Amino acid sequence: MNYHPFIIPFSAGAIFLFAVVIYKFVKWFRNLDRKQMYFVNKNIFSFKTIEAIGETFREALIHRNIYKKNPLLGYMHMSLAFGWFLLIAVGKTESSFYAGTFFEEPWLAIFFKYFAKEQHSYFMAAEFSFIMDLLLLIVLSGVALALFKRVRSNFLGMKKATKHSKFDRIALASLWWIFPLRLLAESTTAAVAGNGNFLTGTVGNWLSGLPVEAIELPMWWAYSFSLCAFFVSLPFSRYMHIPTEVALIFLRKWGATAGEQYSGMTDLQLNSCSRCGICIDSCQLNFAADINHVQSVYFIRDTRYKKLTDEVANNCLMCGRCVEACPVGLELTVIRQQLRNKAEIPGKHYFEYNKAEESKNKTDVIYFAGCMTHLTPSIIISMKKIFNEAGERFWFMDEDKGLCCGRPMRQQGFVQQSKDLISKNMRLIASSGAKMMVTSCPICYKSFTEEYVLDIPVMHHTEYIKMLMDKKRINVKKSDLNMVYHDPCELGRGSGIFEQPRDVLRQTGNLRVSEFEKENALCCGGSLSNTVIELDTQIKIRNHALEVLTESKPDVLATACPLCKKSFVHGNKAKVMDIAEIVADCLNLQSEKNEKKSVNKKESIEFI
Amino acid sequence: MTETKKHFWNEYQKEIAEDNFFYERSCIRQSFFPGSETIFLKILTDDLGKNIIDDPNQHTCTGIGYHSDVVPFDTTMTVVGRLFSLMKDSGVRNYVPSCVTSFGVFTEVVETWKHFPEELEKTRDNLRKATGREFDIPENIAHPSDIIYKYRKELKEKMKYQLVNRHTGKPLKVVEHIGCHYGKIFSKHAVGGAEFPQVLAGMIEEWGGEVVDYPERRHCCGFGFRQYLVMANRGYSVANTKKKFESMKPYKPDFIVANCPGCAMFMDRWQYTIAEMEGITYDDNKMGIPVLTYEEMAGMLLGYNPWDLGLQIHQVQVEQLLDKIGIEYNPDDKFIGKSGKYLGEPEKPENLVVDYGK
Amino acid sequence: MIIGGGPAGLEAAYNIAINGYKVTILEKDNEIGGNIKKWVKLFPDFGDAAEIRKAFADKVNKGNIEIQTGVEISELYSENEKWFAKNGNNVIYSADAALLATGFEAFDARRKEELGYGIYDNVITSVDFEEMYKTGKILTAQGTVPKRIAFLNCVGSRDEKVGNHYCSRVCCINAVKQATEFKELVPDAEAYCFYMDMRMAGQFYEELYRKSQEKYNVNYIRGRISEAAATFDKRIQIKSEDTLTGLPMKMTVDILVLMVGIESSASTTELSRQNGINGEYGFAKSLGLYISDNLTKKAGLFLAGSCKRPLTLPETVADSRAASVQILNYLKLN
Amino acid sequence: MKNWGFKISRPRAIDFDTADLAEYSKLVEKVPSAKRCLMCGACTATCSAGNHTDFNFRHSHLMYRRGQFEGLAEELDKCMLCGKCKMVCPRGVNTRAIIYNMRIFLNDMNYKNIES
Repeated sequence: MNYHPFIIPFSAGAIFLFAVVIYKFVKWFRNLDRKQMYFVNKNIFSFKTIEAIGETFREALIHRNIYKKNPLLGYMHMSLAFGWFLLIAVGKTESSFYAGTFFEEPWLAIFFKYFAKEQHSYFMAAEFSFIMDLLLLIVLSGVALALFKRVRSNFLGMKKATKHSKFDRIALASLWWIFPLRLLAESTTAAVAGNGNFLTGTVGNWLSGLPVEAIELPMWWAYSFSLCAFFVSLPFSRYMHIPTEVALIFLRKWGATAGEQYSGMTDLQLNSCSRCGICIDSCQLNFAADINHVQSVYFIRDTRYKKLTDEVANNCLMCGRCVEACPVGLELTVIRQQLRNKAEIPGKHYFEYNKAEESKNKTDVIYFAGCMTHLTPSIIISMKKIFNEAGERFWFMDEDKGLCCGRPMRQQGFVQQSKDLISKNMRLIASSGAKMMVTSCPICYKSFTEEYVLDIPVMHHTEYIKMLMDKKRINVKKSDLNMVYHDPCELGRGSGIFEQPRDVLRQTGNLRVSEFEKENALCCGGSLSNTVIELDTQIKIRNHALEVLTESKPDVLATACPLCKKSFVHGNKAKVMDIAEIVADCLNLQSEKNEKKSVNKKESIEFI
Repeated sequence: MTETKKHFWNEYQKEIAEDNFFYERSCIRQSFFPGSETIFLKILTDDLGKNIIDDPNQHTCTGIGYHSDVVPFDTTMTVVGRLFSLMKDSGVRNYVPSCVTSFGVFTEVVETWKHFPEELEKTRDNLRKATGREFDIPENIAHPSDIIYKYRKELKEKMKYQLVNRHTGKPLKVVEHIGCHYGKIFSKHAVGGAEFPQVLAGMIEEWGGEVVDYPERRHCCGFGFRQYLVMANRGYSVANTKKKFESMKPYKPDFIVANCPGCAMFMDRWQYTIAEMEGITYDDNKMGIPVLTYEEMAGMLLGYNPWDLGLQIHQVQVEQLLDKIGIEYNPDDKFIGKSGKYLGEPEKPENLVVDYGK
Repeated sequence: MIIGGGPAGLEAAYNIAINGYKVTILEKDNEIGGNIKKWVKLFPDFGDAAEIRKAFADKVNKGNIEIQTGVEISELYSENEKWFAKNGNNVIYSADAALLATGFEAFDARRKEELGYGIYDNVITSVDFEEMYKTGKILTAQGTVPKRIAFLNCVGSRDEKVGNHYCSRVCCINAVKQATEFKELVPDAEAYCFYMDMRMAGQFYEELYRKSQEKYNVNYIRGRISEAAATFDKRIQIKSEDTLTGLPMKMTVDILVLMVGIESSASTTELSRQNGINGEYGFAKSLGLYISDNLTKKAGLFLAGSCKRPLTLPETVADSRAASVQILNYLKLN
Repeated sequence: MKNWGFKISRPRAIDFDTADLAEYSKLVEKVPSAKRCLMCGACTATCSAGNHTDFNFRHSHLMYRRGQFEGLAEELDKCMLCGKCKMVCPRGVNTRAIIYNMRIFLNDMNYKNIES
């Protein structure tokens, strides 16, 4: 039997690792909620599983997403992950050929060079030797890059590197040692045995001046110990993401998503974060306001280690930029929402308003301006003008300042209270008999579309205006204004409405492009979700966004959210208009034409 | 006392007649503090040799009814007119109402007549029609406490005791409380004004005691007619008394002296109420702080028998105070009435410690 | 001839003298400087009062300015277009023109008896506060470091009871300044400011007010303290309404500072009365508010500074310069 | 105990000597801009909830500052956190964060009360 005591640390570490990982997986899977379990059961034996395997290869081994964002960073991850995977896979194949059976000692592949010191002739021995050296070199190049990244993070295009926990550092140090030690161990063995390929052989030659017989075994011990250290620290460090991410890919393929409550899916996501820190770079709090201890990576880490503070949980704009940036595709804002849940605060006295809960107005379209829109009355006036022009029979539901849509409560974690508001509003909506609902506030829009159960379509006014224009119910004349459009977070990234507002603007003026567009759009800083930052910080974020958006010196900075409008107006750097206002200004008024016609008629009468 | 303090109350001096008084008794004092008025008359006649008339035909001034909003002002003026007519009959011209509220009513009515002479004529008419009587406005209206204050030095010479703790030799700490209707209606009619009333403080300091100047010194005792008369408001009445006691507590006063029937009575009886309701007393031995009227204080120091002064009728027992000053008394006589018969002993409260001396 | 050696008098003296006229300053105190003498730092920029006083003194240290200190003028009158001022010892000073720059006096807080000034040792005025601040320490009468201090605005101003309907204009900002100074000295203590309105109408006033809240944690309570009384441990119990909660309130403080208002000085009242230019509240009355604010109905008698009405230091100095021009014109034309 | 037919009224006055003013310091640590509040009431005037109820943010905030917590949690229950108040504040006070944190702290206090 190929045995030497130095395999014990490795084997013990590996057994420990498997035990812990299995224990955790079982726990998390058992904690999946009903909806998630439903999807697992439904899709586990479907084609989706095959897809998941493919995605595992693409994402977990090749890291295609990181590649797309940053090729050098992608290569670093790929060389480490895929390189190591191949080292194991090819090594296992080689050792199986060597042993002549697939069921050789499990550690043989790991320490193959030591046990297969003499020249052997098994199938493709020379080729294997070359491939293994090549793979080792690739992995080592990844390690070198990683080391370099630690020292100078911006070399790899990263502005901020993540701060690490204790386990992270142990795991990281052992990970860095594994491959150099493997190289040294294999090279000393190569020097002793006088073999080795282009890498191990060459390094072996360099080492041959040393007492290689004496240092060979210590090297293999060190290699085994570094593996052991890595395996033992892995489940408690960020490297837990290696096994967890695979599980997450499968779950996600099957259709499971994080729900309203903390569940096993949340745990899986928390553990799938590799703490790469890409989210820090994408976060405006970091690059516009120099706050860099609250980003999603820290939020996820603190939640995972159960030391989440209020500040980290609440200091987030919920703009969703990090969600777009995350290479693992974690549902960061949803998880933050789960952790903000304040079910312990009772809501029995909430909103005992004496307002009628039934509408007396029967109508076709409900217009819900939203609380904030009442502070930007020109949006309301414009919408009324547009409704009238389109001849729409509408009911201004919150004309007398209605109930809030419920989303601001929800974002702060008062879910029960939010539901209370929602049910009151739903009753009111249902009683009006409307066939459609239009809102001017993206926050309300997101709430109506996601949290309400309504049997009528809901439109943000940008969509609605686009529809009216498409159906020629309103006519606009194109102005010569140069405009830049700012995507509100909840409307753009939040609800995927990017094109409708742009279409409308193209018909009413000249739409210019700014640096941060669509998925990549910036937050205006006025977000309600953040209860930690104060006005001075908001102003920094706003001013930065304003700087970017007005770079081309547009005549009008167009947006579609009262909150964004207010933020930018206060910045006093450009004329800020809501799309509704722009459209209202550009209307070819039917009523005016009618007036002219009637005037003509009068004249003709007089003529007669 | 700082110079400024002296400076202030000196601005408020009032004229107090020297002799020939018409005494008007209080409606409620004779039952609350049965010895007080008698002792006042005694002090004036026996100790000071003054002429004071105690007319048996006198009656209420309507103060309680007036301040409880059940007697209209016209009625009050007419009733006051009748009292003045009694004085006219007796031939003296200096009016001395025993009760602070009466004092307030008289000063208010006289002040009204001064500004609205037609009201005076109307009142004269009304009284004439109702009783056929005529009246004169008194030359001087003074509260009995003013008179005692005026003669405090003369009285001191006759006093057997001083307001000094005989065990420690230190002055007794005395809380003085002026009835609101004494100085707060017209501060110019109060000795020392409303902020630093001197009438009781002058007696205390002259007689060897030390006045306690505590933050809530000027706060109402809580009597406030409308408040205590209606049960629903009574909690508010006690709350005021409680506030005063909480404020004076750190000074550890030896006793309280008041010149108003309601104040003396409420500060004495509400101590019992607070003790029974909340278990709180404001002294160290759960016996409460004794409350005296100024006549009782003067009579006590002049050497009158405490039981003749009616001190046994108080809720908070006064023996602790008598012992401090060194006043002799016979505990066995405490509940022996004027007729010599044993009157029986009051029921003991649960929380407030009373010691009937047996 | 300038009556009053405060900022108004000194500034005018300099401006008139530099134009070649001989100036006599008659100051009742033994030192010139007027009310600035009592102050350590000035609002709103914490300027050094001593330095500013020195700057004024340097300005009038000129050949043709004669400074008479310790001279209290009891009579001011004109005869044959000449002005005469007589002091208590019947010494007479004469000149072609006279400038009344007799300034203000701080309200005597003892007149608000219920606030306990002069009765309780720990009730002090804003002037006393400055006096104490000169020592570099703010201590209670017992010599302890205060844990809680209260400032009360509008003592002697906007008060019908003392006959002053007007706003003294400087007390609000002075309270902000003193509260800030106090918190700098005793950062752990609580500071409360009681106000009827916060009148922050000067440049940088609002900013200082804001800073006192934000940086120094000074609390502002809208309500007027109506009663102060000493407690057993010689602290001061105050009562007010917390008008913004609609509830009465009481608290015990270690020191109560009364922000005393500006009143016409005795000289202002007396000298303007003699010349028939007595205005409201004992202040001197100018001919007109807009274009003849430094003139009086008597030819050759001029007014400068806070003898007319409560003014801040910069306003006084500006007004004094305006008066100088009027006087120079008068001297030239006559 | 006897039935007196009445109870001693509690004083309506805020007593700064006994009031719990420390809670507000905790709040101010979370929301430093709270110190800047001038009590102008713009927040209350624009309040969506105030349109339907007697909710008065300015008053609630001040009561919290004064350590008067009784009934305050129920009062805050009327707020919908819509954030309009924050938009109109002339002193840049993060009013919404004040409400949010008051709610949390009041709830914590409640728990403490239940435990003790």
